[in-house]
Amino acid sequence: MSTRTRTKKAALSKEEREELLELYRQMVLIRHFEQHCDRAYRQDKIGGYLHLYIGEEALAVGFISQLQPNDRVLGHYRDHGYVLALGSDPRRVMAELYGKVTGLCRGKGGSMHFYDKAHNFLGGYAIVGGVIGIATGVAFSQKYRQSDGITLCFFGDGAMNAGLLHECLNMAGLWKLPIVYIVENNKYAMGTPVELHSAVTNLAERASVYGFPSCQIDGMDVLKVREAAREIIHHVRTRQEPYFVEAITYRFVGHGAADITDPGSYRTREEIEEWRKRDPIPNLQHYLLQNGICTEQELEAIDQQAQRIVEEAARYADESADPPLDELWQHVFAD
Amino acid sequence: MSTRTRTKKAALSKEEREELLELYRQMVLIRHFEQHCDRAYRQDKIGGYLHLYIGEEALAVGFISQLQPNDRVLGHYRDHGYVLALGSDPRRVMAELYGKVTGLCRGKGGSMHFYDKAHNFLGGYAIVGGVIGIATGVAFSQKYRQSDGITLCFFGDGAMNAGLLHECLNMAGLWKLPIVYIVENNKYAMGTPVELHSAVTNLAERASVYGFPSCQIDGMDVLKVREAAREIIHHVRTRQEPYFVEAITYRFVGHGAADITDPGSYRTREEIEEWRKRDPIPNLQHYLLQNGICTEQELEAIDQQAQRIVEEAARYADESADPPLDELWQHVFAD
Amino acid sequence: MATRLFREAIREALIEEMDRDETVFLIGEDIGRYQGTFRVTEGLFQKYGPNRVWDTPISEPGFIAIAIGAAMEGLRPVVEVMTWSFAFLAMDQIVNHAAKILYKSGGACPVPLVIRGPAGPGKQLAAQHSHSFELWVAHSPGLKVVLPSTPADAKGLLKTAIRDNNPVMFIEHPQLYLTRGEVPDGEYTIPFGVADIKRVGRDVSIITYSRGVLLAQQAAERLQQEGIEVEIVDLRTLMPCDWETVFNSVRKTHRAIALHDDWRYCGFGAEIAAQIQEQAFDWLDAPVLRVAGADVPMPYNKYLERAAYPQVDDVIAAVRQVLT
Amino acid sequence: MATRLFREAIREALIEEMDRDETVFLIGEDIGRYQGTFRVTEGLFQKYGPNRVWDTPISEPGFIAIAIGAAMEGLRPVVEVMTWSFAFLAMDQIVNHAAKILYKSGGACPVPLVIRGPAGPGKQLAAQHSHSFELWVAHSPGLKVVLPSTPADAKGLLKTAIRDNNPVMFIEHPQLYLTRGEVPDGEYTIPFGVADIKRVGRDVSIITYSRGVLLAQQAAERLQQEGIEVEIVDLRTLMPCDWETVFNSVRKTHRAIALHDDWRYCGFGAEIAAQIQEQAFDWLDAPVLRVAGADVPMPYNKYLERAAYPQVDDVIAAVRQVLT
Ligand SMILES: Cc1ncc(C[n+]2csc(CCOP(=O)(O)OP(=O)(O)O)c2C)c(N)n1
Ligand SMILES: Cc1ncc(C[n+]2csc(CCOP(=O)(O)OP(=O)(O)O)c2C)c(N)n1
Ligand SMILES: [Mg+2]
Ligand SMILES: [Mg+2]
Repeated sequence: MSTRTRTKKAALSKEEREELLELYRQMVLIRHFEQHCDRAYRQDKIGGYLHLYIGEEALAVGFISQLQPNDRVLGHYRDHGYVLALGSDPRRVMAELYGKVTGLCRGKGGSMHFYDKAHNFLGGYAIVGGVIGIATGVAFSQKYRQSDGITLCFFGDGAMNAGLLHECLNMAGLWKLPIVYIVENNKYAMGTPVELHSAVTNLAERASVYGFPSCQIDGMDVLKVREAAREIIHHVRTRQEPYFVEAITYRFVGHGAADITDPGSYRTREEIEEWRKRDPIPNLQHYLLQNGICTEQELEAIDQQAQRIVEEAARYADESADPPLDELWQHVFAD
Repeated sequence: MSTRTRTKKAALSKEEREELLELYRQMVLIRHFEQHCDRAYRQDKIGGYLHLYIGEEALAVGFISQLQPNDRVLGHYRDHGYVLALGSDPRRVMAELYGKVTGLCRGKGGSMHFYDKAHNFLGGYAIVGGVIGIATGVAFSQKYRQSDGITLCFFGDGAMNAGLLHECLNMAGLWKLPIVYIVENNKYAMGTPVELHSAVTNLAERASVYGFPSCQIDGMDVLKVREAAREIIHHVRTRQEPYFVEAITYRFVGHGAADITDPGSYRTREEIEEWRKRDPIPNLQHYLLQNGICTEQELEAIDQQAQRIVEEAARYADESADPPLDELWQHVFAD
Repeated sequence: MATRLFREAIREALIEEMDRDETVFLIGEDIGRYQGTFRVTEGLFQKYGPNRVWDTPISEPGFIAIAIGAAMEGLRPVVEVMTWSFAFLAMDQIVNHAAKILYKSGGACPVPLVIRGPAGPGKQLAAQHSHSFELWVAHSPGLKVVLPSTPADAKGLLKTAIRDNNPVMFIEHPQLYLTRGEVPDGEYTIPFGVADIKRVGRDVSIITYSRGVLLAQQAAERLQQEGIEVEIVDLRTLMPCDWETVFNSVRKTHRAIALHDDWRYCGFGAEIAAQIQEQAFDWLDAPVLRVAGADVPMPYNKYLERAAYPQVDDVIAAVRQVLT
Repeated sequence: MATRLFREAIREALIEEMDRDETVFLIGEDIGRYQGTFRVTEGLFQKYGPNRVWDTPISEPGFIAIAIGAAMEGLRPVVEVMTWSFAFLAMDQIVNHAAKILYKSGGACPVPLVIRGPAGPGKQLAAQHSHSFELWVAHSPGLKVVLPSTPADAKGLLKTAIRDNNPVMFIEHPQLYLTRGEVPDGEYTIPFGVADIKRVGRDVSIITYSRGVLLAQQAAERLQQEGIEVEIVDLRTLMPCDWETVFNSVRKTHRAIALHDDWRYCGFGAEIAAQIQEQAFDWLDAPVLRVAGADVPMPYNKYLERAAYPQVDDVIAAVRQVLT
């Protein structure tokens, strides 16, 4: 594993140590949160489509760890990891999934449509590619206002083939918008492998013809993601130009919780097992221990705390009320 | 001028000579045809939007000279040159512009919407980018049927920013469709110069990330266009893969016949004059004479014949009838 | 007669037409190797191979445009949209290209194209995935519009759609895929523009299609116990539409209800009401009522969702109202 | 009061709102350096510079999506579409994003966006450039829909649109740009959802908007000579729509005609007819008639084009019919 090679014992400052533990805390929280969602879906507490982030945690956590208050994040429908990494209240996130009025969107959005403005999350979008346009507009507003903020836009490899991507990369390059496009290349768009949906499978290369930099990174190693994110976000903020990142990652679970054909129909159990060896969580765990940054007990404590937070979130969601029926007619128009 | 350098007197066969004169014949015919359209527009004999091909003749003529019976051509709304080069009856073309029932489309399509199946023209499309999708489908059918045909798809630099282009280049590359995408880069999309609409102004480069070859050619020199077309079309036909061509060209007239702001509003008279020095017609004329391929008299005769054809076409269009009113309700649905 | 699931009947139609005509092919997202999200195309990739069943990238405008071009060359593409909500991306291809090419070519270029897939609410898919789609395409001359309510109709109408020389929008309801019904044995087709009286009654005409037919039947059974006889007119195709059968039904019952899941405002129920009052004004004893979706984006919460589109009680209430 | 061309009135509204609010900006194709295809934005690039007036590539889905994102951040984009026929390319952005974001965010994210531009026939632009567009957007909860008929209305309604916190579809008729009318001096706005009785009459109500109002006025003048008094209800906004004024007019005249350029089948006239017969059934002496566009793609030939959408004689004929 890549991180195994990093063995020089760095004398870490308190802050640095805390940052590392926070990365771990967030990834573990997301993992437990998603595992609970999977169970809740089978108990019909969660409906609709449910897309889990299991295996891809390092991406949201690594990138979002480098943001500042004026920055914004938008993503596609596989969006639980983004809001949790941004610090949304897990109880309100779970309540949204349960369709409760206490949810992030009062139970009207559901898994594919999170919003949490207070935490700079401007939406998960259920239409493949849709987020790319909106996020480019958010970055446009940052430029328009000459704010120091930048925008992170997360989407999947399947969205590489949406015409909207091409239109927006061109305008972002033309107008030098402060945005980082992050394609989570988890090798599949639903049941279709990248080789069958993309004429050129190097997605960073596909995005290299719009007049701004693009690169490929290892999305399974949160430390590498964080390092790359630090440089890239700094570049975008200071140079005021877009950046395209292809993050190589993998989802350990089916496309959606409803998909019972996976593994088998389009990928093998063996392939999944191979990738599980690169699971970002044990990966970081090993690094922290090997470098004496923390103890087994501390990690154990973090894990248990995450479980408690998720249980508490589930209880909160269970006990929350459904939106009153007259909510049906509210929020069609703003005053 | 590029062609001036070609001075070696090639001993031409009858066929070769005839081919060269035919290129000249077609370009001159298109030029006279378009000049008449411009006048007819001011006389209200032609309505709607009228986009002339003056200055770009070498492109349609050079490429189409290399086609075979199973090949197909589609283009955007600036489509007069394509059908004339394909051998459509100029009388029916003019009649369509006059909105007459004897027109290519019974007067229902007009300048932006030519069709002439008998001559392998599957349509001009008024929506920028629209032709790219339809043409890719036509090439798809050629592959589906394992015909030996290929498709030429002509569009403008403005269409480079249509998402549809990106989607179709990807599928064409993925499925190895026999199509040549030809962007007529005449430096402007209506009043917008390429530098203001394309983050990367080398359009061939923009199209280079879809797994098939792309190149730039001089679109003002019909001999160079013909040479390039011969190689490219042979490549596409034999290798069964797409090809992207950026042809550098220029329109000597306004975007549309209705545009009275040009020159002045977005380009200078001087710029137009500079480009007129590269006018493909005198350019070929000079080559033919300098190489003793034909005489002034022959060229003069060709010119007069072209004028006669256009006058005859205009007369035919004038004398043709408008479609009967009940045509309004015909062709909404096919039987 | 054998019974079939709605989605099996669709699959049968695809198989029969692909067998009889080499030019018929399927194209869409995850319809081949993955067998289709709603399993409609299960087994067809294995049966017909990659030249007849095309898995596409997520490029709706692109692959629908490709289907149009292929159709102009005489192929008969059957496009699957995973849901019609994604067809908004291809609206320019559908409305401004497929629907216009025959006309603007002066009749020279027919476009024998079928686009099929699910549209409608009921699975908590929320605002961006739950659209009904019939109105968008019915309001576009040059397109035919089909919304079957039973497996037998689905099969017979789809076979007609594939043989039709025009762009046909074939809209399936996700709540119908697992409904079962009798399907005639052997070869048959059902013509467009012929409504089907799914139930004969004297008191009120419910003019509807797709899921609305099942809803109307449930309502009719409950109302029958009170001696109210509901007539159910299943339009089956909205373009062409069999207005004569509608008018005749209303001339008999003197009362009409238009029923659909789609939004009420400017929905197809408005056209039904407008036509009935135009053509059967003097036979009407009461205004034509509309039972339709609430004019709101679809909410995720399941109770709000249920409240957002017609349920049996809504139909029953409307019948009582139109009778008083 | 000064008189203004329709397009000048629109320009005045843009200038006044850009002056009073830094967050208002214009974005579209060739609207800046090139001054706009219909010259509506003439001089504005010179006046406000490149950060307030954005020339875009030909990427309707892209720049409309960008406007939506900018609006979510509190800017007030005014998008120009060269014609609404090109908005089909951005249907997903308009219907499935702009219209849905407020609702699916539970009220958290308003989208204060205006999309404006010409829509309609009359310039021989043929099938792909001549669409009316109101129905597509009126059938989409979350969008407001405005179609002014006079310079004064255009200015007052556009100012309201720019200050509105929702996506507003502002649809201009190309045949109106060079019409002239009086425009009040100084600051004013016109509220949405308030119809304007453009002419008072007792015999028949013509319910219309946009170019239809001019057509109705010409018809009304000719009919007056025969003593027929036409009332003209200019809806001005279709969502929200001032139905009370419509019903009151019909309760007075007992006869109604719905008039628009858009296709008849499933056009807004169907909603007008449906609502009137629902709410004013007992006041109606005759069915509500529809005078609307022929259900065909727009032909290029000028005589066919004229025959494809309503002319004064069609309106007069309908009035006579509804009166007999
Ligand atoms: C325009 C559109 N087409 C199809 C779909 C259905 N769909 C939802 S997710 C998905 C696959 C997307 O894969 P990818 O972009 O790689 O993201 P991942 O799920 O792998 O994270 C598809 C086809 C959609 N939501 N939107
Ligand atoms: C989707 C769309 N948007 C806008 C237009 C209006 N329009 C017609 S031609 C044109 C410029 C196209 O320029 P280019 O593609 O370079 O072709 P050229 O006219 O230079 O040959 C524009 C913006 C259109 N027809 N379609
Ligand atoms: Mg993926
Ligand atoms: Mg150009």
